[in-house]
Amino acid sequence: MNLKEIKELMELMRQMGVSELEVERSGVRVRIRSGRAAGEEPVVSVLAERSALDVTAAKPAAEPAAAPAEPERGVLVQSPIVGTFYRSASPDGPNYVEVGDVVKKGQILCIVEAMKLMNEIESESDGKILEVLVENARPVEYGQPLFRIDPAPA
Amino acid sequence: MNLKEIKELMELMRQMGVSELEVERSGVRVRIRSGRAAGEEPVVSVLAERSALDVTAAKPAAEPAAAPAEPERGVLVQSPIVGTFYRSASPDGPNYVEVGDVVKKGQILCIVEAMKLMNEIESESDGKILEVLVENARPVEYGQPLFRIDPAPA
Amino acid sequence: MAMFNKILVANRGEIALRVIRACKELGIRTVAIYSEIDARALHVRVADERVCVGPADNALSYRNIPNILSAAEITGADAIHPGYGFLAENPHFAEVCESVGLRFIGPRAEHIAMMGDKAKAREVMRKKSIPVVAGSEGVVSSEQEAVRIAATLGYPVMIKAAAGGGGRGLRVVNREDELTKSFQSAQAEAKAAFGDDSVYVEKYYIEPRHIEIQVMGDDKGRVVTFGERDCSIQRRHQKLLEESPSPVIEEPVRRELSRVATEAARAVGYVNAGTVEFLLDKQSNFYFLEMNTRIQVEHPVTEVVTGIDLVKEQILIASGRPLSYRQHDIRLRGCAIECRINAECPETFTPSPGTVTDYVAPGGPGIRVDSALYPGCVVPPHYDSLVSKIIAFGDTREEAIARMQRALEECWIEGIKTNIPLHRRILKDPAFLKGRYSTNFLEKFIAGE
Amino acid sequence: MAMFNKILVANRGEIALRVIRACKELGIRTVAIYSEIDARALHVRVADERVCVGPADNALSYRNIPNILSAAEITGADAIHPGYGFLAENPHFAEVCESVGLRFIGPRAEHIAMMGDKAKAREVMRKKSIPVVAGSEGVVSSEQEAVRIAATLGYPVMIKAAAGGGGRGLRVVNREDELTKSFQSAQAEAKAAFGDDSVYVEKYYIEPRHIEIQVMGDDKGRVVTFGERDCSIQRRHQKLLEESPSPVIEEPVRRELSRVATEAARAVGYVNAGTVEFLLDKQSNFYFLEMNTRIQVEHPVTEVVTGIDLVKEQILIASGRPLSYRQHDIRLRGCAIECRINAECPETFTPSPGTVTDYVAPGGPGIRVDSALYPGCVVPPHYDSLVSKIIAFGDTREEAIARMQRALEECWIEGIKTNIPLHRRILKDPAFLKGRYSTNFLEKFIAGE
Repeated sequence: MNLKEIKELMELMRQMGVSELEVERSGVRVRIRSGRAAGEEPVVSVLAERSALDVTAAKPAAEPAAAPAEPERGVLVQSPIVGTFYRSASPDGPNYVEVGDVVKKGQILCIVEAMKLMNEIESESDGKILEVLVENARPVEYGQPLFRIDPAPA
Repeated sequence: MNLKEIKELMELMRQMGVSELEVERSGVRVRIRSGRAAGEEPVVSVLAERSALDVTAAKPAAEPAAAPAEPERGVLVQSPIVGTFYRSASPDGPNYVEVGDVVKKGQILCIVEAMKLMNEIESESDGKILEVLVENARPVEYGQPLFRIDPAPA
Repeated sequence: MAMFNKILVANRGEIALRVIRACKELGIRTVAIYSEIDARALHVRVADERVCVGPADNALSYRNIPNILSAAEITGADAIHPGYGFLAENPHFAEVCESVGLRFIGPRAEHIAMMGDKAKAREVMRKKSIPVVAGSEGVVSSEQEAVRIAATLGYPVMIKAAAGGGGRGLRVVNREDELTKSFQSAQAEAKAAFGDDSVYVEKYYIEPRHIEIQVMGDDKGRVVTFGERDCSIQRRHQKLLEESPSPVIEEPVRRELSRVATEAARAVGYVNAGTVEFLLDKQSNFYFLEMNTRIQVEHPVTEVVTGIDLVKEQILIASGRPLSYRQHDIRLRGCAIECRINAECPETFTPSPGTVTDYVAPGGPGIRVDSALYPGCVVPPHYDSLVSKIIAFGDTREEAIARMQRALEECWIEGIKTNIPLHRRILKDPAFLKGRYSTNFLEKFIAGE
Repeated sequence: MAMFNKILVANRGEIALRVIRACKELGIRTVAIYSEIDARALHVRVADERVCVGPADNALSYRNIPNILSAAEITGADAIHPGYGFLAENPHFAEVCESVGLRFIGPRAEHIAMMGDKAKAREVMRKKSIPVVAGSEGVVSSEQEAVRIAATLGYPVMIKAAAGGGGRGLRVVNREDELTKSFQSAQAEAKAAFGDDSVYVEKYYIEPRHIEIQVMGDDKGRVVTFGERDCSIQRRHQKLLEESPSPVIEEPVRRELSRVATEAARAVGYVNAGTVEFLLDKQSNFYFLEMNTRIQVEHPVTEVVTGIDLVKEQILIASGRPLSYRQHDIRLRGCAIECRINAECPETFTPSPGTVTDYVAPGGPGIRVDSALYPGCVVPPHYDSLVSKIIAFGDTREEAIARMQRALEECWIEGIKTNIPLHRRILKDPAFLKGRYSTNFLEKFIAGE
């Protein structure tokens, strides 16, 4: 739950004439109640989202896998291991896949290098590459989304 | 439960004229209440209501003055000082007032003894005694309600 | 006198909580008093009993003597602990408590009165041959008189506006031949600024440190000191950060300060906790400033390095017990620093009252937290802005500083502004890290010099 | 080896936070690892960097060696602190870390392996003439053999089911003429309960105490001990409350324990932190039980009474520095008690995971809190139920106990059940208050005896 989402919720509440909204998701609970006076700012209390601690912490090596952005469509291919993401078999070689490519189940999408071992990540289904979510040669953590794939391409 | 779904829920509520909705699904809980229902009670945040600490503490000498019971009608006569409440001038004497008595502004209602001094508490208006809120010879704190008075008796 | 059964704590905030904790550890029941706005305050919640004594205005509640004494009466308390501030240094209150049979946990009324009169206190000390901050005794009306006094004090001296403040009407004079000119301009500036040209002359101490000695006396005439605190980090005479031991005091000076403070307390037959404050100059000469007749805000740094609970000792002494310690039992171990966390803007120092929506205290090794905060608590605008004290201790000063930095980073207070960012900056300052700072430090630091 | 730039903390909960705090105080950057369910855990939030290493199941996350090493690799960490539990006593992990150029902050793999084999460890100690808990070396197949072994051990002895647990198949034998009957019934009960009638014979120590000595060795061959901890308050071999010093150990015994523990560590060339555990009988004889090759849960009580930060010392030693202290620098001051706060029902001991809706830590003088709790945090059902440690210290044992009672009263955790009520009861028990307790104490206490 980030600021943008809360803002959108407020917008929605205003449009719909909703006076109170409470959302709880994996430890985050947001309650919004619109003021009775017209034009009054709604009260937002973020009870568990501890932005303060996030401020004191440095930027993570990668976005925490537990809170990926909700995909608009398609399914995510997530990293099954921790390591370094490579789009090609060698620095000079061609990328395994590009956006728009149609892939087959079992086709190699990328490599995640861990402990000097090249782990080939295969597609779990037929589909079409909608998005590549990690830049080449960047570290990835467990569960981090790597690709967005449309499993039923038009 | 994502934004889109919440939006849909709100849409539905508006269409159906539903004023309150609570949904819980696999760790996600959403409560929506529309502002149009009449006679609605505001939801009070209990963030600060620390019943736990109250549990560890012993019973107070008197109910905290800050949270007196809301009177149904009439006005409260509160103790202006800390001390001991007496309904009569002497142990054998008659009570200054009884429930149902009609009193005049300036009439003595009781005594609050503090530092061996007898402080006479007078009525601030004409009225009728609806209730005596403290027992004789009990300690009272600042602001503690002593009497409930109907300032405009029928 | 037997040990107390029930103590009324005539204060609020962290110090009320501190006293209640000491009582709990001694098995003594507690009565909290509170103003209407403090009905949900932590000290009210953790006490065994509680009595509302008035509205938010402290003159009508926390300093309302009749209501506080009545609260003690109706709850059957047999002693009152005043904390610091409010009625703590009111000799009349101490006297009235004793006259109605309530033990006042603090020094005798006569000592509170004596030390409350700063001129009187200095006179008492001077008679005991204790070095006192030097200056004219009152207004200096002529240049001739100023020259004579300055010669006695030794240069440099300060010419200060009697009505003054904020540095206006203040002149530092290094040599006699500068005096006439400075005297006249100080008078003129004082006249312009305050409509009063009265000035006085004081010895000017160059970059002095504020050093204080914790003392404790019992009614058997024994006095023990508990090492020093360095409270030189101040803004407008408000201490902000204190440490014990002082990074600049060597063992011989410590012993001498301890001896003098003991003498000062013993001279008047002082009982219970007190603090003897000194100015320390660059040559490690020290001068009596004043004596505070209460437990101080910064007492925890002393507790941490000595391992002794001063508030419990206050209570024990007030009950008639002799001091639990002799001077040779008092041994300092490691270093402790206290940061006062104030609800205020760290840049402008304007108060920041409000509701604390979120609060997580720092923890782990070497961290003590004395705080009345909890998630959802209210910091009212009516009282002192001090909301929390973080005390860090370590084997060395470096370790204590590293722990404090770490604790300030962990500490999370939402809903009000605090001076934590200022503390974090001070703790990174090279001069502070070397222990090289005087009472001038903070004003210059804030000004960015 | 130069000081580390970045340490990966291969753990979660309060111990991960403890290590991160030590790193921050040393100016070393930190990498937290976490499982998916711990994404919002406090250790993840306070670390400089964080890497998800797997799902909630700890075999796939906190014990997933390839992912943890990869996390160290992608973040550029140069050392790994394992905390306690998970991989802390896995010699393979220690070995692999070193083989890929990561310093393992702990003892050498060979010592982890040696001490992990309890029979081997006892054999090593026996060879060094260190008294070891006595017993048969393996299964005893006949009554004749049992009689012979019992005669060597001296009565009373215990006959224990090899497959046993929970007291079933266990017989205490006071005299030789009881042995045959007890041996047969123990075998029968073992057979009925576990389907296996293997039994073995051990010396029975009457109401022993669990005493352990904290040791630390550096790679220059120096060893220092840090006093003892009394961990006799246990339930099913899970320690619940620990204190230092032990209320029953006199100075000569302390010195002797320290000497023996030093010898044990020196015998094997032990490096980094370790704990030598002993059984202490009523005559103050002690017997080597085992050696733990990690930082212990209860290390804070030692830190508090010695004033030394053991985790920072672990890091310094791992970086190649010599011990910062010599034996004569180690002086105990006051008394410390630790209560382990578990997320569990205080009566049935069933775990109580959930969301902590409200949390206020205790504070004030003499209280240290090592906790990963914050308001809104989740206690997952997948891991150990330890959620917080409260450490109380005081000038005397009585003061430490009073402070712990007061702190447990203050501590407020809502949303999950904890064993705080059990601790509060233990701290009021007359036998506990007198320091008269053994490893049998808690089972009897819970049973209401």
